[in-house]
Amino acid sequence: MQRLVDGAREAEVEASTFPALVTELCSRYPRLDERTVRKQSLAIDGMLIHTPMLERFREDAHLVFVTRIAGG
Amino acid sequence: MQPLQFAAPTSLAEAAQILGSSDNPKVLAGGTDLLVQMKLGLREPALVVDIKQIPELMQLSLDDSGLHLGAAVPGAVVTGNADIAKLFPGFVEALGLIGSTQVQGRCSPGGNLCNSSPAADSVPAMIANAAVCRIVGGSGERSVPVEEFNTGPGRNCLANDEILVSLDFPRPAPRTSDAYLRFIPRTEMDIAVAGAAVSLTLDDSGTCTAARVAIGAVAPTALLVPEAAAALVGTQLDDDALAAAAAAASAAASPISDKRGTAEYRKKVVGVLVRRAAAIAKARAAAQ
Amino acid sequence: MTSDMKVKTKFRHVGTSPIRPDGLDKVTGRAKYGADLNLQGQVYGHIVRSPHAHARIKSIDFSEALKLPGVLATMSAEDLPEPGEALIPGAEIEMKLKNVSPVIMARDKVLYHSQAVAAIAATTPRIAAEAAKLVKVEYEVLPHVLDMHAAMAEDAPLLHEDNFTVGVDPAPEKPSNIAQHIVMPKGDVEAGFAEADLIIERTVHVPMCHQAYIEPHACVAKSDENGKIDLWCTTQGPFMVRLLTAEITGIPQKDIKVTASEIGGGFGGKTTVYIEPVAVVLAKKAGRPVKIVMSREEVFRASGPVSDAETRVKIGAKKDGTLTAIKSEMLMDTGAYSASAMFAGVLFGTAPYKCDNILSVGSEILTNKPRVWAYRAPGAPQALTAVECVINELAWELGIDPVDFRLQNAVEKDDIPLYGMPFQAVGLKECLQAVKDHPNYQAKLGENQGRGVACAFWINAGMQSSASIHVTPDGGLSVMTGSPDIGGSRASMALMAAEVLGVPFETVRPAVVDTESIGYCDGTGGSRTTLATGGAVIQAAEKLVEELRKRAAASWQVEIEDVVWMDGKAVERCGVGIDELIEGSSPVKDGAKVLTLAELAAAAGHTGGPLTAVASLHAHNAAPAFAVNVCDVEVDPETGKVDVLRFTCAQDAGKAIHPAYVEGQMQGGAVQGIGWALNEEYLFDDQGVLDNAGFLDYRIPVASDLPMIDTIIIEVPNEMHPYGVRGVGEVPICPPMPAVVCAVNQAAGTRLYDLPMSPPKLLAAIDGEA
Amino acid sequence: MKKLHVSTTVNGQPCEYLCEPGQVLSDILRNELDLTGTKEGCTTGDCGACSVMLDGALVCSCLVLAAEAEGKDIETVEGVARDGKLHPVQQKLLEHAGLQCGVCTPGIVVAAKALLEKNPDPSEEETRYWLAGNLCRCTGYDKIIRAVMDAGATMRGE
Repeated sequence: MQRLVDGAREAEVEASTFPALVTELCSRYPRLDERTVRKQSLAIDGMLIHTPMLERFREDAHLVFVTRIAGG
Repeated sequence: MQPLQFAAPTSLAEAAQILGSSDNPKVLAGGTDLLVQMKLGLREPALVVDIKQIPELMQLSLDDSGLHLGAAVPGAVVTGNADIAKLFPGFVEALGLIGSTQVQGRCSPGGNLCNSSPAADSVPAMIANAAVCRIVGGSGERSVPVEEFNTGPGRNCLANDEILVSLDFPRPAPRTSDAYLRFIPRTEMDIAVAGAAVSLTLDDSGTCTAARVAIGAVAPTALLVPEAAAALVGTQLDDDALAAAAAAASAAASPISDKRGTAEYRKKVVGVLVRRAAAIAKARAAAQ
Repeated sequence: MTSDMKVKTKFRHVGTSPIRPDGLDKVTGRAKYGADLNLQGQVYGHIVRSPHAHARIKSIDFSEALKLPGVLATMSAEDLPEPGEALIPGAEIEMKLKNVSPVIMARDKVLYHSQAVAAIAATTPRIAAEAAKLVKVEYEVLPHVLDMHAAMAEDAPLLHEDNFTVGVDPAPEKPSNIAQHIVMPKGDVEAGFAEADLIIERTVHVPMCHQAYIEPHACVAKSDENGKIDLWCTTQGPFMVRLLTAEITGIPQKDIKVTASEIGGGFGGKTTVYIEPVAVVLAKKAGRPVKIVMSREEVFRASGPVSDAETRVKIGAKKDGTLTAIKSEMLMDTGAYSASAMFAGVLFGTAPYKCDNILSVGSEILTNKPRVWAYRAPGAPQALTAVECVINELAWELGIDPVDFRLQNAVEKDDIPLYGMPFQAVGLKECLQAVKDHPNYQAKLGENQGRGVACAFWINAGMQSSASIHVTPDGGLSVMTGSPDIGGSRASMALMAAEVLGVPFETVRPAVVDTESIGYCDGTGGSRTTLATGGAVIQAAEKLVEELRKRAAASWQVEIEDVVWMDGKAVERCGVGIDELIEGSSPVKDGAKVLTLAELAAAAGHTGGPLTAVASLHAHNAAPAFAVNVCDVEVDPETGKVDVLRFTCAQDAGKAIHPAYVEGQMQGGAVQGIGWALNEEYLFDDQGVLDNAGFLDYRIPVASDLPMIDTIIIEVPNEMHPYGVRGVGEVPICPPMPAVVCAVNQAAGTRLYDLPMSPPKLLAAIDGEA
Repeated sequence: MKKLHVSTTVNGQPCEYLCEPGQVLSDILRNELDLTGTKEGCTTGDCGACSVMLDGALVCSCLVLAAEAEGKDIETVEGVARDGKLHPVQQKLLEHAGLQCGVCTPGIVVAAKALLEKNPDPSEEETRYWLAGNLCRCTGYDKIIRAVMDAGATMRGE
């Protein structure tokens, strides 16, 4: 995913829901597509959300995309 | 596919006759090699002959002439016999190294020999102790020294209708003892990467007057190495003598590289084992 | 979303180690594992496997096989839907059906020796095996490639003509055997190395290995006249089996019921399917239940082994021991289809350390070997082994104690690892301190002996779980989940239910039920069961308590707020505060009404009907686990034989629900890691045929190889979990490999990083031949 | 294929079965006699999960032809607990959490019982070597060894 955002590691984004976050990121980084974003897990203030589709974010929330990892 | 037949004769004569009647028979003693080979499709006999109902095959006697060990006596019976362990500690240890406790309940010295694996643990120890095979077949009885029994990996001198009946160990001279060591990557459950058996006789001054050295898993069959024995006889079994025996054993080895070890590794390690086994045999003989 | 949860610290049941409820059946032989079910009218499936490592399938002719009396059905990839480019919906991670379906039955090409190409159902196992030999498969043999470096060469045989490396810019125009590539940078590694006083760089090779669970894969499938499928199998995830079987066979999930048998080990290896879809198709075609049991040889040759990896690690440090930069470049073998855990290796290999400058790069390589699959903390052991070996060398060179060196650089709360998510409270430093204080760390080493230390990290999973609780009329509790019990989880579930409900442990009967009897549960894997399924049990139990209070309130005609649940009873508050009552600071008022669980249960029919509670959740509260191992070995310098003398494991469990089984996870993982370090490896011949497909020569540790494995459970609670639980199952396999390697290298005076450290290799290194 | 008729004693009861000449005892125990406590982990004698007692000898039942058992006395894990009471080995395995997945457990129960009957006070090393043929992949053996030695102590009345 980092490759498709030209190496950016951090961004300030205004979005209160996950769909809005995806839309905002995809418009900011044209090479980024929705599927790539949705493939990631999302950590919201330390909680790792495997499927973040319905998540809402508070203001100043710290979000981290984490590659989905399989366990054993 | 030819359907498999099973027979459990109760006499040597019956066994020889049944074996002779099939063109693809296999003798079943403890089954710890044969049944594995059948499972993996490596052997597909037409007839399996269980020889454990034949009294001679299950007999064990220890007398002045030595040890007479029925070929199908389970390992656990031999290793549980303190008198045998006293006379042939190395052989008993070698037999005890074959497989797990469960395998010990079934495997036999005769089976270990007749499977004709170059890595069989008890075979170098039989050779070091100058054991002789008693063989009975349709055409009578014969004796073969253990070192001449196997002719290559998976091959031996038995004819289709012949059975190994017993292994006869001459009674060791006073101040004689033996030792067997093998190398495996784990502590149990592996096939020997290299093995070495040494039998030594000492005189009162501690000089070695007779020796037999045999090595396993480093040639197509277990080998008697007279050069290694020669390096020991006449010495006090000091470090130099042991090193010379080790070098002779390494030189006699002609191992292959396979999943269990490289040829170079086996050559090196078999020497180490001969040296260490000789030291143990020396200590045991000296303690008598 | 910030967690303001109060983590419970005082427990009555949690933290004790009672006898597991399923124990009696397991010590008496009554427990039914995968191969233990036989159905009336059952027939037997046998799979025909490829004799080639790479070949085009030109034709499959069943005519001779069908002539054999007793043969009832045949199958090949023709019987399965064409996978196309479809993704498997709802899979744990993104998976393409075309990378999964051919592992069940090869289509067009075989890509590894023993890949399934056809199957037979017959009335006896022997007839099925005979018939399988009569299936004529015509192959066009293709050149194969087994080694990762050879697979990356320009002229290497291509496994997939349509594989264009994912993750490189611009996208490649030519197909290759590199499935994926990833670059994860943080800071500036070159600047970091420039600051370093000492830089050490090593290449560490970890071999392909196998999970080596003792129970082979086994299943029985039944198809009825309406096409409903009943599938019994040994698996870590019955719902996963339902999903994959549906996707692979085209049968809808609603028509498939999966019942998980008792499971004889998995370690990640049973988080996918191999034989289940085959049994289903054969059962449909034969009109009879079909049983398939893989042989041990098939398990080794044709299930999913574990990636070999080659990792080049370069680490810089200042004289005072501060790490300045870490660079890790990993090649991970995925076998014939992309499925490796390369991402986890790249992301987590550096996780134990504070370091501002990290560059971690990975490539996933396709080779003509079996498609790899998960094994405890997939991807992490390979990466961590490489990093830890270099960390140890740095400590030695700098003259700093290896534990102190790690304490100096260990991550703690608020540090941000390469994967970006800041740590909450973690127990790495506590683990390091604990091993340092352990008597084993003070034990004197003799000649030819060495000591190795290693840290490890694993992220742990949450995911989806369901639980339901029913109350018997006399107050017994049955707790049902869909998580197979692979190592004592029934005991943990019962402990947590007993804790919430305040009843004796023995009152609770935990059960693992089929996919139609409980809501969706992700598999037992990812160290998630105690956390997530346990979380569902806690929630269901809390709901049940609410219901019980409601019933009591109704009986007494008071408000629910006036009823407190304590010690397994509803108690009338009579104005006393709930907390004061529960904590015991205020006594129950004289004359307060009391109803026991049994009394409430007996009256349930009059107060609203049966007492049940259900909870389903998607757990987002997983927290990572750290572990530290110390290993002492002795090396025989003349044979290269290694003896493990002492082994110490410390691990942060968050909260150990059932400490004995937490120790068991630590000890089992330690021994698996010891095996991987010393003797376990896949040995292929030059034709790609596995040369050691059995327990004789695939050498897992036996009892006599080992000392006792000493354990120290550290409990730094997971702040997001009501009981503080972290996952415990996976991280134990991460530190033992590097701990053993470093101990051996110290003992032998070698720098051998080509695992396993089997005696021939180690002796060659000792003798300076490596 | 013509089957062979075999008469044996299984867990103290007379028992007859029909087997093919090539069938192994573990197969008959599991699939004909429904004694599935005897497990098959390898069928080549390497894992010990199929351990049974055959005329008092500890063996892998996957390496015994069913036909060989004629006239013999077989004891399986199902016969270890007697009169509704667990054997000390079983009890101690439970108490020490000496099983995780449990699939190797029946073999360990049979093998450990045989050990303690032969050697009532085995050392840790003797216990480890006796059980070397019983592979366990879950526990790292620690708790199994402790349980077996503790069972020995119980049987000695300690």
